[in-house]
Amino acid sequence: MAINKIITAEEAVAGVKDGMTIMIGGFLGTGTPECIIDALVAKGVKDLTVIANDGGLPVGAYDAKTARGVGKLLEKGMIKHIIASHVGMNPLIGDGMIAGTLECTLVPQGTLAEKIRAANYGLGGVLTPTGVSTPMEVEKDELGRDKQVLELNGRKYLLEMPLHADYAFCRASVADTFGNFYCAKATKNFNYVMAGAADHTFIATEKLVQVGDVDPDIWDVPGVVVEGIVEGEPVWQI
Amino acid sequence: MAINKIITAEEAVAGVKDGMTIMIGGFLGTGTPECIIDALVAKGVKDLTVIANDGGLPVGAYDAKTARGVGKLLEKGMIKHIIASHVGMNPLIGDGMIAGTLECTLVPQGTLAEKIRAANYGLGGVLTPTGVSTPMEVEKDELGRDKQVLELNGRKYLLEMPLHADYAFCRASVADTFGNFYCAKATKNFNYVMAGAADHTFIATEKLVQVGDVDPDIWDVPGVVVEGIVEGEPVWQI
Amino acid sequence: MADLKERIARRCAKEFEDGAFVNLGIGLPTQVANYLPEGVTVTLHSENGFAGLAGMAEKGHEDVDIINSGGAYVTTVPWVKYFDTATSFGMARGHLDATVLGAMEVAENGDLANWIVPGAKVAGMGGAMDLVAGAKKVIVVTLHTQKGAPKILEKCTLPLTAEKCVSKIISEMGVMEVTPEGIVVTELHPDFTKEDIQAATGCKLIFSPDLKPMEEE
Amino acid sequence: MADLKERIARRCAKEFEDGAFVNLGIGLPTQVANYLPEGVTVTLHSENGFAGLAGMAEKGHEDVDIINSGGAYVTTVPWVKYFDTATSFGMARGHLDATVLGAMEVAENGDLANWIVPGAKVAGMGGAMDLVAGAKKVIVVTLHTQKGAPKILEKCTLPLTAEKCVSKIISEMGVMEVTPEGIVVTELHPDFTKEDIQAATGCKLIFSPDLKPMEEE
Repeated sequence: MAINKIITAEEAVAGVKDGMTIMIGGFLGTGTPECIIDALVAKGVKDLTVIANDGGLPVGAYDAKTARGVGKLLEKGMIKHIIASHVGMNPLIGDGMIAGTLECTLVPQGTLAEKIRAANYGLGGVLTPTGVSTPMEVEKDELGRDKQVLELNGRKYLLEMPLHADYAFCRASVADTFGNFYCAKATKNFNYVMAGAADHTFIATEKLVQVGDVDPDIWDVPGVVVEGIVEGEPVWQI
Repeated sequence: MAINKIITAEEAVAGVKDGMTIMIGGFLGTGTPECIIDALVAKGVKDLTVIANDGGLPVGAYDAKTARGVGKLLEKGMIKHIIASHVGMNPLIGDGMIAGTLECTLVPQGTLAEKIRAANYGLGGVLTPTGVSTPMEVEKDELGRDKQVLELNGRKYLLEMPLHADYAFCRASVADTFGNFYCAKATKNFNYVMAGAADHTFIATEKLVQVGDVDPDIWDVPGVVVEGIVEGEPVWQI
Repeated sequence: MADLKERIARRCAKEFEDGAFVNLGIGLPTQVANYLPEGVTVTLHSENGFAGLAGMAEKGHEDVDIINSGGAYVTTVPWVKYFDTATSFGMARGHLDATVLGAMEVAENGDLANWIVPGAKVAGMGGAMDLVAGAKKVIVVTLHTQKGAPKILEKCTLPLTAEKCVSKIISEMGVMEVTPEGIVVTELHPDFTKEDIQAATGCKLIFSPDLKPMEEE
Repeated sequence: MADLKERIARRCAKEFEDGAFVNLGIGLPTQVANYLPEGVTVTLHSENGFAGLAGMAEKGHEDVDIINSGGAYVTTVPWVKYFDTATSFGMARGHLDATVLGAMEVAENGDLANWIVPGAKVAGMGGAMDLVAGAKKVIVVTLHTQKGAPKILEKCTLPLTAEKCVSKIISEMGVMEVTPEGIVVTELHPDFTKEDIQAATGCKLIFSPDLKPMEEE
């Protein structure tokens, strides 16, 4: 019965190699699977391309004693290229760009979500009004490709192509042993579109239940996209 | 406080005029807001364009004593054009097409959902591999437009444009007075993408709760897209 | 005939790994679920709204909120996940390990026609076009011929459901894989000779050097 | 200065109908929520994940799962709906009645620049580009000038956030609407003359025949 997918955080990151592309859920650290990030830091891979909303938080932000989320990977210099919508809250990104050690591709937040969803859901791309007549229209995309602009029904749209990763790491508030899960309140953010948008999706969950123990309509993300589940993701302490 | 949106079924259909385009949630009747359909039949508009997964069910299907869902509108001859993915379960559609009284545009089920979602979510269209090299590629779309085929990264995709309606009628299992709602089990189908894809969205709900009475994470669809809520949608009897 | 169909369903049931996510079309494909080997758990996709189809609901114990894509009342497994149509076809295009379905015609390049006969009353493609355009593996299960006429052809004559999508064909005569070189017979049922299966097929078959007997039980 | 900003926020708060769905940007736009008229309930969009923002969380009573788009701990209204980023920006592009935000520059055709200064450290557009491309009404709230230099111009000099998106500008000097003919002043604050507001503006203003005093209270 392949319906119990419990693994350790070390097992979740075991396949991650130097130079790979990984997606990480969360918004300024809220909703990021910290126990998986910690295992990734302990493993010590480098030259990662990271797809995330932002650079997490540096030490000291909102009085935190440690960096948070993607911020931990930035602190250890594990990232070569970050694809994100907002990088102003973590000065390590600006510093790395100036020093020439870090590449950064900015993507509008809603567009970033749709590009990831397109990869997840087998679509070839989406047309969005966002970014028309802005630098987004003329700048190359995250893979160095030109953007296409289409005019339909008298309105211009950017054609945004799918964004796929080798690994996706997401955070659940509650999951069952099959990997069906949901994220409480404002921790959903990128966790829902990223789960499934990579060759391998692993989640860390605060709470675990057995399959069938709860009303299945509480789940938001289907367990069929989840390869492994790490138990014991801590509640963030402030 | 515009957070109580309870209305009657008659009020929900009051603005529907001859020749309008309406979306109706449901899959072979399961998840269709019957009390709103009944009010629409009572009102008696004609020449409707209906966007739905299918033609509902005719009298007698699965031993039913009445037609179900869109089947009630077909029975009364209220539809001029149906845009659907499957019409084989209700012979009134084939009969109408042969008689020349009913136009039918077929759209693959997954494409239909994405076209409606694009309208709902302000996108200009999506690229799907579905339908490439099939009649879908050469047939005109629901508005008589040619399809565009794009080749990206060596693969062909159809560009599918948004599908919008004047009214969307959806069925909820549980809703709050603001219109946040969810549909139990397999009644979700088209109800989630249609809610918001029209100028006016009305829902009928089996059960109603006050705002704040339940964990908000049970909701799937945001009440901000809902204009009015009809109470007392019956459970289907078999 | 029922025996031949059972043979096809039984053979198809061996195609899945433990944990696979599979859509079974209506009719013969649905029967495949009855013959899954011991130790193989498959999650079945019901495109109208969930992952985790179990079986038909018992008369008198139906849940009116749970139907399959044919509109029949069904039951679900404990790890079921219900979803809306957009998510369901996101799963179909992006995550299904296999789709099993019948065919009117299959071409040697993997083209599939199974949704429309020009001139006949139109039923609509439903979810079939999305399912075959997206799944990692499309398996056609079918009787080898229709009223004596081959269903496996050089080129489809009917409008396509999708091009170059079929990866495997399982009939009562054997198991075939669609390859860039053409259709390769990998298993032949002991009731038939190479000449029999070729005679029943509308395109030139390639016989695998590893040709095996089609496993019966 | 604080008074001028409060004046702008108070005036902007009169823009919404009961039941409106609105996104308020960080800074001055956030203050608008404090001055909503009696009887007007507005649902505030927090683009990181919900509709139904209330206010800042009290120290010691934070819910670590509820932040706003600036990362601060906040509270929510009883009719809150939490959602993921794809849904959140579906709401932004498809359903927001209004987005209120600041500006570095606004052009007379409604072009908006508010996200990047070439050469300066890059913060990223976050959700701003989606919010202005999608909302039915984009309201810019801003001090009329920046260090004495006009912010309302014939043409933006900075890279755009979106073209032709701004519908209304509210400053300490007045209320302006962006029309196909140009920027029309509809309300002028009693502290300023027509000449004052024109002198502080980088493009030719049109004064409405119905020009009213900007309401203070």
